[in-house]
Amino acid sequence: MSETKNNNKFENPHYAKREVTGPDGKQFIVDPIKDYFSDERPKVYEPNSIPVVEKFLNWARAESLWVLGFGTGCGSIEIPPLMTPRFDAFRFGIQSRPTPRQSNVFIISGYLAVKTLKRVIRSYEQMPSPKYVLALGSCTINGGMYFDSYNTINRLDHYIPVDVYVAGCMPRPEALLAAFNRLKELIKEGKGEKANEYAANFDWYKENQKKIIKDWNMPDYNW
Amino acid sequence: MDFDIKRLGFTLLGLLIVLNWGLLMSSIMRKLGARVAKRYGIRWFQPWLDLVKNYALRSQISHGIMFYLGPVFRIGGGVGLFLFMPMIIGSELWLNYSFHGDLVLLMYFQFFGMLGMALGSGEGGHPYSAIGISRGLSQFTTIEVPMTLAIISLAIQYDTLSLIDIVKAQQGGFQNWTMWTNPVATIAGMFSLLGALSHSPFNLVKAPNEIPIGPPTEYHSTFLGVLQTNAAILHVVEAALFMNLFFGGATNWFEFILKTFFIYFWSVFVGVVFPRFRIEQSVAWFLKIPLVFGVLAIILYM
Amino acid sequence: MSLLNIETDRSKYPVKGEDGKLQIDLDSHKYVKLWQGPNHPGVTGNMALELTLAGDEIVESKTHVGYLHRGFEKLIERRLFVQGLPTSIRMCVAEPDSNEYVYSTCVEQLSGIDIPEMAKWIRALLLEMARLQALLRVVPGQGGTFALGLGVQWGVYMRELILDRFEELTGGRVYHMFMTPGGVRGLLPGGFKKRMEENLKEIDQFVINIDNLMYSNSVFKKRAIDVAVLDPSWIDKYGAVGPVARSAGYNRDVRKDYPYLIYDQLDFEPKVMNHSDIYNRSRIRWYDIQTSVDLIRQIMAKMPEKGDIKAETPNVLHWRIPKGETYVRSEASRGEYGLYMVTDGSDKPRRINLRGPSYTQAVALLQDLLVGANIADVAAIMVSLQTCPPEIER
Amino acid sequence: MKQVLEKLSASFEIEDIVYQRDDLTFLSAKKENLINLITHLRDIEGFSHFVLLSCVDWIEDDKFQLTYFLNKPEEKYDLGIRCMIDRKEASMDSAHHLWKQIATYQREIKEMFGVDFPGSPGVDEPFILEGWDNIPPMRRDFDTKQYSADTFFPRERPKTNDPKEYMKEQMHPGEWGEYRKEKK
Repeated sequence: MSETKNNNKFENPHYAKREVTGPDGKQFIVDPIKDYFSDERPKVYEPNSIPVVEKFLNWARAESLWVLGFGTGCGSIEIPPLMTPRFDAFRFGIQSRPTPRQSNVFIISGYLAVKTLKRVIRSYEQMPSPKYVLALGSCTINGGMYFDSYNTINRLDHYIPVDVYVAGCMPRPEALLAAFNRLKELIKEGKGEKANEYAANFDWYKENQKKIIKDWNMPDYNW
Repeated sequence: MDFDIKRLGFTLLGLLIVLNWGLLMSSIMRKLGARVAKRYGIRWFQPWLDLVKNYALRSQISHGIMFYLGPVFRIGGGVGLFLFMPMIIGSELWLNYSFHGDLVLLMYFQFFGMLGMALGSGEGGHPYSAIGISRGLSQFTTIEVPMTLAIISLAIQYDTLSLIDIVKAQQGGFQNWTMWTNPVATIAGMFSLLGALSHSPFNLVKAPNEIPIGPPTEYHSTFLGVLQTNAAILHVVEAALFMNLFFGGATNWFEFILKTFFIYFWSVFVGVVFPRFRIEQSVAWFLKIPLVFGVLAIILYM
Repeated sequence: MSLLNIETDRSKYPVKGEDGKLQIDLDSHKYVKLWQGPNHPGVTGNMALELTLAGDEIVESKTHVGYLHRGFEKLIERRLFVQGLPTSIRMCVAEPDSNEYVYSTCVEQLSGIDIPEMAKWIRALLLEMARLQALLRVVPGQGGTFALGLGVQWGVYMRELILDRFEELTGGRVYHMFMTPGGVRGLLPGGFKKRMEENLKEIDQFVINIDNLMYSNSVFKKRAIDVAVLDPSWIDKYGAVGPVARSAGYNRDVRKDYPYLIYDQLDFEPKVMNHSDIYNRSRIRWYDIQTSVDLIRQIMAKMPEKGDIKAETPNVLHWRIPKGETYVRSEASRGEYGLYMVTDGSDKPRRINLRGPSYTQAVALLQDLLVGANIADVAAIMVSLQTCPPEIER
Repeated sequence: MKQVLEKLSASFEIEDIVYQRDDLTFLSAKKENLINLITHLRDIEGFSHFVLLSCVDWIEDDKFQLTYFLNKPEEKYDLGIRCMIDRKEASMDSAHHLWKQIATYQREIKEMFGVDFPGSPGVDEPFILEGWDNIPPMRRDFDTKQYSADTFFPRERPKTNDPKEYMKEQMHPGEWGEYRKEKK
């Protein structure tokens, strides 16, 4: 049953190729898949060839982390405290952005239901490279409390590459700040290249993703 | 006007100063806002870091040629506004390319960037961009009405359309500022400044909780860097325009920085404690109070 | 098409088809399909709204949930009664203590255990603290949807103070697991009441500040008054509860109607209003903060100093409950929060089913309330109904 | 409330009345009468607030139990109405016209248990799950742990013990008699 679904991708009528009459009376053909998406595969971006420049750029990347404001799980309840007077992550160059196009850090705040994972993959792929992932809570490490649930994934690193894991249920804001500091260290050392890893092992990640997302009705790589 | 390498050099230097001052000003303003919220706030050099970071991102996706040109138009508007704006009065070097009748051009340039952005973000294809830009254009049209009336009132008062002449007429003590000689036009102008700088309650163009985040939704990496650069320049230049029109201009850089800071602070001051209007409320507001002051300013100086 | 003939009355289109559904042809360029969420800062939590717009106005809306589904009810069927507690509390992250209370009480009722007096007081204290911290987030959050971020900053800070007290009492910041089946885990630590009183004083000041910042603000009033008005007849039709029902003139408060724990010994009167728009729905929660603060003071004054905190319970590894079923409700900050538990004589529950207030308010009610609203108000309407997606899908 | 129930039991074939609490009563009704019964309760008896619609899987009896919870706000009284339906090709009359939220409950039960409610709006659309291709997950014969282990790349876990068996082994190693002998 799942195979037939996979074969006929884009069964959504909004995605179908069709002829449309415009407001001016002219007829034209709309092919949303072609118009809206690109099927290109992700690229591996080489770091800058001059080490000093790359070091400087890495420093800037590390000190200006824009977080995607996508609360995927219950860990997102600790994001407002992080951004408010008690913990005030703005001090460390951390800000939240509402659109994936402008963010660099994806906080996976807790368990991921399969339905959310699909959106997470899309959002992750839309983020510009280099991008980083912080996985919050035990449930992203091994399933945690929901290890036997039929709808939550057990290991996040099989679907998207993870830079820093934060253990706990739920991790305190202090733990999150520590994770951010660790992430900064990694980026400054030049180890924040997980986006390239994703591009290099693209097929493996896609295979894992498609194994659990049964109705895959989007292009393989969502620009 | 002959080509003058010295003038060009000083104009570019002025642009650099304005850019850095704009970035510093935005970080100071954000710190002030944070202090009201009992926070420490960002570090003072954060805007530079964000800018470098955005230019340093590796991947970028273009949705087409107009998408690419959108930020170019936007920064064209900002830099154009700067080029024809006299910065420091009394110094030949910091007058940029200001000329007689430049007020008309400046008002055009205010609108220019917005139009370019409309074309560019339209091609981005995101519905939020389209909604944001249609809001932005309709709001800016209504902002222009009181602003134009205030400027025409000044033109009648000083009998000129040259910004330099208007500033020169205000020299010789703060009692000569337009603020005192034409308070009604000043009120109309300062109200429309609130909208032009698009802080709350008039920030419905970007409105993160409604249409995140409006026109720049699809813009990222270098595109966003260009937009940020423009925002830094535009905020200072916009404040400088009002400084020149209503607050006697500046005779040195210190005065320039002080005055632009307080003019910009006015919109932040209002913005911290007011929620955002809906688009029809915002349009209605501009067509009520500031418009009345604008018309009054014309009638008084007819 | 002349300019003068522009159709302005949006109620005339789209038309309803024979099957009762709106006939919306997206290719006609009259309508725009707009998705809000799950990745959208204005949407509360992880859920999505599928909106069809005509201009700025919503003509059709659909709620999509399931992004947070973990299958709790299935998981708890696999766990012992005592193991079910830590699992069940994670059903709603905004206010986990209500989960603890309803779960523990279901287990106690079905096995016929009466908990000691002292445990009841401590439970009531925890429940009120949980209500308070949830309200401190959501009341300024209403301003936050109108870009009044200042109140949110203050509110989350005040919430931190309550979380500190939670931490002192239970050891946990968000998830406490303090009300175990049979009682509670401990007594109040020394000096707790004094520190609590200090925090409550700060919150008193915050309540006044919020009144000045939000409810007296002319722009806030312009945005909130007479927007998304809820007809009183909709309350029963859609199963709305709590502050939403009270703002429409229905005096429904579980603490008053079905006094559980020691609520019959406390003196309070829930606020009722007669016109349910965004402003009043938010305002009623502002009054609820004051009620909760007052109740915490009353509980701390009236509670006994010492006493048993735990009833005699069977060995937790061999805790079997005879066949039976029950329904227990409590008043969360969002309204009636209930749990239905069925047991079959084994050491695991047969079935539990949570009834969260958002289940009705965020799906059926929100869908119909959004029709005719402006897209600028969507976030505000969601917050005014206090939607919490995890309790819809669990 | 007892008189009301007695009156109802004559006309609607109510059985199995359990007075669980002072304000909570459970009763069973036949599948054919159920919609009439709750309509009667809503319109005549004033049970105006619909609390909950739930489903229990009694796999050993081959039945599904649907529980309709009604609340009477004036008298602060709750009524839980059980209704047993067959587990094979389970189907029930829809009650979505009575309260708006029932359509949501029915949609969820259709998805989670596979009980069909013909005529309920949107009942066939997926509600929570997306692309689900197994038996409805809330049924008792669906093994969630096995499914999770097969699907989601479980991490190697340290060895864990069943608490009951482990404690028995620790406290009473071997048979009880041997343990006592050792003590002597």
